Amino acid sequence: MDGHVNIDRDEKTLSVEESGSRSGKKRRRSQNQDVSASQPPTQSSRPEGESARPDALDTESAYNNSQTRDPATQGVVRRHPRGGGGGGGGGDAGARGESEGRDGHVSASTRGNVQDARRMMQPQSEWEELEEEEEELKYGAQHVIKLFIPVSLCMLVVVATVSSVRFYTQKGIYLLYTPFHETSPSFGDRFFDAVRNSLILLGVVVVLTVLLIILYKKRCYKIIHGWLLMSSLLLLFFFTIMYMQELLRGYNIGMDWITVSICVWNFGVMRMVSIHWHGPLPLQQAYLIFIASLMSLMFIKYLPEYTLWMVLAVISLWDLVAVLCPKGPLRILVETAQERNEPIFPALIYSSNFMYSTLGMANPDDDSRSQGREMAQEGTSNSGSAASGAEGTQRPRDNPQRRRNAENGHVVADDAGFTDDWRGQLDKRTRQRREQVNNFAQQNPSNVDYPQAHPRDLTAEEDDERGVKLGLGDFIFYSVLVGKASSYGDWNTTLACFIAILIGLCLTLIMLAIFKKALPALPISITFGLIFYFSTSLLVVPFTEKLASQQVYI
Amino acid sequence: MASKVTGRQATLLRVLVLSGTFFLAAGERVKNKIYDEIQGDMACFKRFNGTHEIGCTSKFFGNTGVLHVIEEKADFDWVYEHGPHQPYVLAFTPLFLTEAVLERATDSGKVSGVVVVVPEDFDPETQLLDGFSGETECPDAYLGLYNASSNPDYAGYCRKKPWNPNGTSMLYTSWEFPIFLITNQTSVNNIQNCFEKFNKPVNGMPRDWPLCSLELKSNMYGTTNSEVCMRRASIGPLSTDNFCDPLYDYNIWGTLKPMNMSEEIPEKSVIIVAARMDAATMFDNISPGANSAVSGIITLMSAAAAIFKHKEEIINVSNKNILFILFQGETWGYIGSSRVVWDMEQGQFPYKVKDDVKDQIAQINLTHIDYFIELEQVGQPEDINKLYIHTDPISNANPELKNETDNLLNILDEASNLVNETKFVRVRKDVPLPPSSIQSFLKHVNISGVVITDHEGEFKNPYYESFLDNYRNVKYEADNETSDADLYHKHINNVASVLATAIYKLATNTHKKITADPELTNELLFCYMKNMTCNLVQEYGGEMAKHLEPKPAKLYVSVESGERYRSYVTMYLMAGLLGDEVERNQSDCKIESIYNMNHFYYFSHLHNGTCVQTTVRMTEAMSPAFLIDDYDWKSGEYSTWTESGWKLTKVMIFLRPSVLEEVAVVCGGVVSLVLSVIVVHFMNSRADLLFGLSTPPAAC
Amino acid sequence: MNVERLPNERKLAICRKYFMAGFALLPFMWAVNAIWFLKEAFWATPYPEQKQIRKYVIVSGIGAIVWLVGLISWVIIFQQNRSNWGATADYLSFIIPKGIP
Amino acid sequence: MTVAEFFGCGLIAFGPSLAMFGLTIATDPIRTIMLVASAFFWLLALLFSSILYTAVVQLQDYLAFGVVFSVLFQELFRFLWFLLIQKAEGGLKKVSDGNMQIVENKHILAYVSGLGFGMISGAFSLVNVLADMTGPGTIGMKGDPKNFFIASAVTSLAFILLHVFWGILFFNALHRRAYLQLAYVILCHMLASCITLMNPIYSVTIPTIWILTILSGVLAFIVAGGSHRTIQSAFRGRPQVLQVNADATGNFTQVGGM
Repeated sequence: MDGHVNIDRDEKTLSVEESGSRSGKKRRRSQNQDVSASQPPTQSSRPEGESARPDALDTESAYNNSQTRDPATQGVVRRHPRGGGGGGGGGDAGARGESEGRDGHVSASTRGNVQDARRMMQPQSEWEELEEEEEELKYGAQHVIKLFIPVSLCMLVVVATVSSVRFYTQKGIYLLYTPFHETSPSFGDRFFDAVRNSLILLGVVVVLTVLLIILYKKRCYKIIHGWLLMSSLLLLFFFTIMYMQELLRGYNIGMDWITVSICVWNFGVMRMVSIHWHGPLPLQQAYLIFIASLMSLMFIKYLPEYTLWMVLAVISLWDLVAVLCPKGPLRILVETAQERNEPIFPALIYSSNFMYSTLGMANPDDDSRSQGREMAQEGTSNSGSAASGAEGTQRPRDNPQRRRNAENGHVVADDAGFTDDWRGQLDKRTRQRREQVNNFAQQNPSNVDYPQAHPRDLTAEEDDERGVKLGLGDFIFYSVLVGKASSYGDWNTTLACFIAILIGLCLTLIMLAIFKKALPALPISITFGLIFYFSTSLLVVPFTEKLASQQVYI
Repeated sequence: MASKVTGRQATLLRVLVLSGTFFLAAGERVKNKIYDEIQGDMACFKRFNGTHEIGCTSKFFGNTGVLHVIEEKADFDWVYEHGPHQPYVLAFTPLFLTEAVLERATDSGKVSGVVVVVPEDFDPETQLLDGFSGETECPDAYLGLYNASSNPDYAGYCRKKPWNPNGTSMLYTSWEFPIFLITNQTSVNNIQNCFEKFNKPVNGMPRDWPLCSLELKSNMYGTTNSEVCMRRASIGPLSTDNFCDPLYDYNIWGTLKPMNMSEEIPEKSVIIVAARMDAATMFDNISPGANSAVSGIITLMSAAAAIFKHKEEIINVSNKNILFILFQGETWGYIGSSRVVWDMEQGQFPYKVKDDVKDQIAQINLTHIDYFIELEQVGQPEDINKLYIHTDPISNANPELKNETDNLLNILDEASNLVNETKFVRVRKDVPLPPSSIQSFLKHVNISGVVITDHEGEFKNPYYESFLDNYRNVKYEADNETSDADLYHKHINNVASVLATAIYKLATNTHKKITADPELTNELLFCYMKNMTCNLVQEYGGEMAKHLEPKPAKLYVSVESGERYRSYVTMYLMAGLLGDEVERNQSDCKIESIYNMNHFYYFSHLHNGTCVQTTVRMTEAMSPAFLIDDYDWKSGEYSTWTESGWKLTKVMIFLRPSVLEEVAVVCGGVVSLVLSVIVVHFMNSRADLLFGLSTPPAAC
Repeated sequence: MNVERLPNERKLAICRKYFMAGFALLPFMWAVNAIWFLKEAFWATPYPEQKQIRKYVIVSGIGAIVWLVGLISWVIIFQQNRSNWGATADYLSFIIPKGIP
Repeated sequence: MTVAEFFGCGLIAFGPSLAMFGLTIATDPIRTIMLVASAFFWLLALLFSSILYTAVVQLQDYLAFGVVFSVLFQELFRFLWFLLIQKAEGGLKKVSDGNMQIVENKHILAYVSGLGFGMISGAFSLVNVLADMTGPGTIGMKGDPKNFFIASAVTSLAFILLHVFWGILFFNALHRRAYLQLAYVILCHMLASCITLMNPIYSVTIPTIWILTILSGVLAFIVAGGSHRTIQSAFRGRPQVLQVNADATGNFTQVGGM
């Protein structure tokens, strides 16, 4: 939907990130010290317990060596040669420097945390892999939360609107794509209508995708950009006005055109600026959430009853297919993007963090891990949802994919996955990277060892360096489900759907981390959501209502 | 029901409401333990004219108030003087539904709403001695013939001797609170019981919270006057909600013989027999108008039917034609009749000339009108066989018109002698006409006409234009279509017979006693007065019959998007009565264009499928005021009545807790939160000490 | 986008752009500008561009406030006089409240 | 308007659990996830019990039947959840970046999942009632007890707390193979739920339930290693510990909340 491409964006962000990567450290340092300081008393106040003690001690040491980088531990040793110019150097250098540092620290600390026992007896390569895995999981938790919050917010907006403003639950006008209005009394017919509607909708989606691909192949950027810009403008101004109108009407508040137009104008332009140019992160996020909820409200309003549910199902199936089948329709698109090595339509993607592209962490000595990671991360981003490790390890030109994916997630009803071609590409890229790193290291040996501060800062750094990203497509369909559930005025159902979706999201991320395999974000969540919606409204609600009304508690 | 957003949205809304109620019903939500729906479809709603607004509205989110049932006058005083729990919602029987009461309620400022409950045993006869009519004392005086500007010398007459002495012009007042009429007995009992149980003061002392309360929701969209709200309705592509719509329905009429465009209609050849189709009340969904309208309608219908039996004779011997017409919206400033006159003046009655239609219906002008016989209220004569004939003093000042009128009167007289059941008595010449459609004609053309009523001076109908003007009022006793017992239908039938006879004479200039069919009359009466799902309607109503409820006809002229099944049914009935069966099957039983002189109607339920050829049709009845561009809303020439739009009207009954209780609960909540925050923070911050983490859990 | 990480000249550029854009009836941009760069303008470690940034921040902040006040007062005035202004008010209205004169 | 009632009862019922969530759970991503997950398990339990309830048509009039089985299902799923955690411990260790608390101190996990169970069950039993409170009216017109809402709120509060305590006891029991404790939890749950069948005789039900709550609370406290001695020491308390956790909290919020 939204999409205004500016090609030079990446360079910009790159330089941005490069110089930006300092200040965060200053912020973080203090806290780190606190943490480290805080650990000993709590830990040491704990005598032996089955697993407690070694961990405790080791965490301590781990912390120590991460703060005061005691050269004895592996992490640091390994960090030294790899510490590519955190300070000076071009954007790449800086970025790489960070990721190096981070990696070093990560390995150090994690090993400290967990692997101590095994570490002794395991050969190097193995615990490389283990570390790898750990690192995958390490930031999972935080990222899951970083997704929980916006998703919940988006749902909140939708649910609040749906249950307060009548307009969005009134039927009557429907989308153009859904010609069958489920008017007939018999369930069968309505169901059939729903099926046909949703298939039509899916068809539209597919056609749009194909059109997009053709346009892109033909290099008619103008048209694409025009199209995307138009749609984004429409979404912004038209839907916003509509939303305002219904809100005002819902509470019978009079309002004059002057005020409205000023507000909408400001709102719209500010959004364009903050998303396509520079704007404060919270604002960006707020806008994205708002847009997503507007979109889902539209779906809730303009899709007939059963069609909506059917569409949810179909879309998530489509998502599944598109991601897992070797010839996903979007694949071609992505490949061409790869070949041309350029960003296409930028984000309609929620980022829990600044849209930096730090350089991939090149680890000269083993392919396997970085490859594995790459896959996992691509997988994540492919699925249009969190790229748990992605931020830290993406090359600048990967940004477009991430965005596009998310953006597909939006327009094309959650994007296809292009795992396989990625697999294809991975080796290439890692190779490239390695080369780069190597000759970079050769070029400026001065960077080999860098000031004291860095490792620690970097450790602090990655916490906010590694942004989480979720395609708005996922936001939208999650919210559609929950919003629709709430539109029947039963909060148990809504709650059940909400939990189910969160769990689905959680599982998606966990599976990503574990299987290291591209997974779409919708299917699990939506399936859970649908299952829980229907089961709750059909089976649970009668039971719980009986309980509640008779004040029986279980 | 009347005045929803649009037809489509209206149904949509109904669906919504239904689903809503379904969800209320589904499962046992605590909601159902708190609230009870009370019948809320008979709300007093707002109407507007060029200058004023009338009726009632609630606030946007409804008006709530503590219920207080008024049993005797003293209760009012209690509420106004002692009642501490304001605002109140007063509930009383129509006994107290008087302007004085409502005004006092308004002035007291303690009343947020009124529900008028009609218990089963409520009998207006004995309890409402001094009748009750929402109308003014001089209905439609302003838009009538005798308004101060045109005919000052007769304008004053009604002031002196009001036609409608019971008229408390309540219908034409704007009230600050919603008023609901509640006839559903379960609802009535609900209110009564809830009051007894919770609110009823014990020897003068008010009860304590929680108190039984009502929420009245009937928010009207329009305000100020027709001009304002029509303008607002027209503004902006975004404003989808209708602030108000002009009153709108269709005049239903047919002629004895079809008038083909090709053959010239002679001057003064059309005898118009008219009655008015609509009645009004303060409340939505109820407007029986048993005497105000139905008596006239039925008389006209059965007379028409009777005449039509002699169609051939008449056509053969004379060039006269007879136009039977039911005017819509007469209550609201003669909308129907003034529209017909306007169309005739514009030379577009019934339609503008279309060039490419063959067998096109001819235009009728004012000059074609010969006589004009109008039936107003004919249902309640003092003694059963005496009706009164009113004539217009002004037009009859003109001598040859006077002659014609006298001729007409004589003919009517002879006819009544011939039938010899009902006497027709002429009212004094200098008495102006009572409220009647002919006035719209006389405003523009001098025709000789009479108005037949059951009253000489003031109305015999004590409940003119009120919800009490029902079959009880006119003492129509029949419990089914065929019961021969009651006298009322006989009376109506006699009037019809006299009318028919007179018309026959007028048309053919030969005397012949024509008697209307009493069964038919009775059936018609039964349909309109008691049950709109009667056999006749089932037979003729076609699709429309499905939508009608087993209730008396709702005769309120609604708006364009409103419900008008009764109009269609009436047209079909007229078509059945004024039409000849033709040998056509359903597929070819239809017209090429509505401009044809003949229409075809197919009655699938009438002895398994009948095609009828007739001249009966509908023409739009909307005040010309809305067609004339830049019409001056203030000039009282045409009716400017519009009806406000609204979404749904509903009444809920429930208990209201005391504010003290609520505050206590909130405090409890806050305390619980704060306390727990403190405790949790303490435990959390000192967890290691509190849970002596010195001892690993697994070990203990 | 995190300002703190931008090189100073970019900060200044962005701040100026925001400020300029604000003149296109975009008080919201001014508000954002003011809040966004507030820290930069006043509490950040001094650097040459800071003076200008501060200037822009202050001005746009004031501008935003003025706009806000103006808008609010206009809305109040309009609500007060809607019924008196008759047709004009109706034509000005984006939403005409139902059942209110 | 009884929005007042809505907020009042809402806070009464959920105030404590909100406090717990805000102060102890929200600060740590893993705990939050665990909370949601356990809530999900409770949902599953409820789902199964209501499937059973709907399936056995002829017994639908006897709520007791449904109640008993749903209690059993809940405890079953609590057990399954426990097993799952055991399995996932390795993963947890990895995920629980840096602070090993959650892995070492089994009680935390127990507490979190208990709270998860409690919150969701509380929500399910009260949220619709709360929603219905927001109208202008209050209950009692049709002969229902006037303090229906308060009673509901208080009882669900009790149940939320009970679930927390049960969670702790249950997990601990499994760790220590202390089957008596296990039995206590199940019986206590059964008892509490069955008592509520006596509603609306609040004079009986509410005190009983609260007695049970306090009892379980004390037990849980003891099991978690608390005693009057520890309480005293806690009150004497070492300040810096507090400060430490505060910082930790701050840190987590930095990490967890974006």
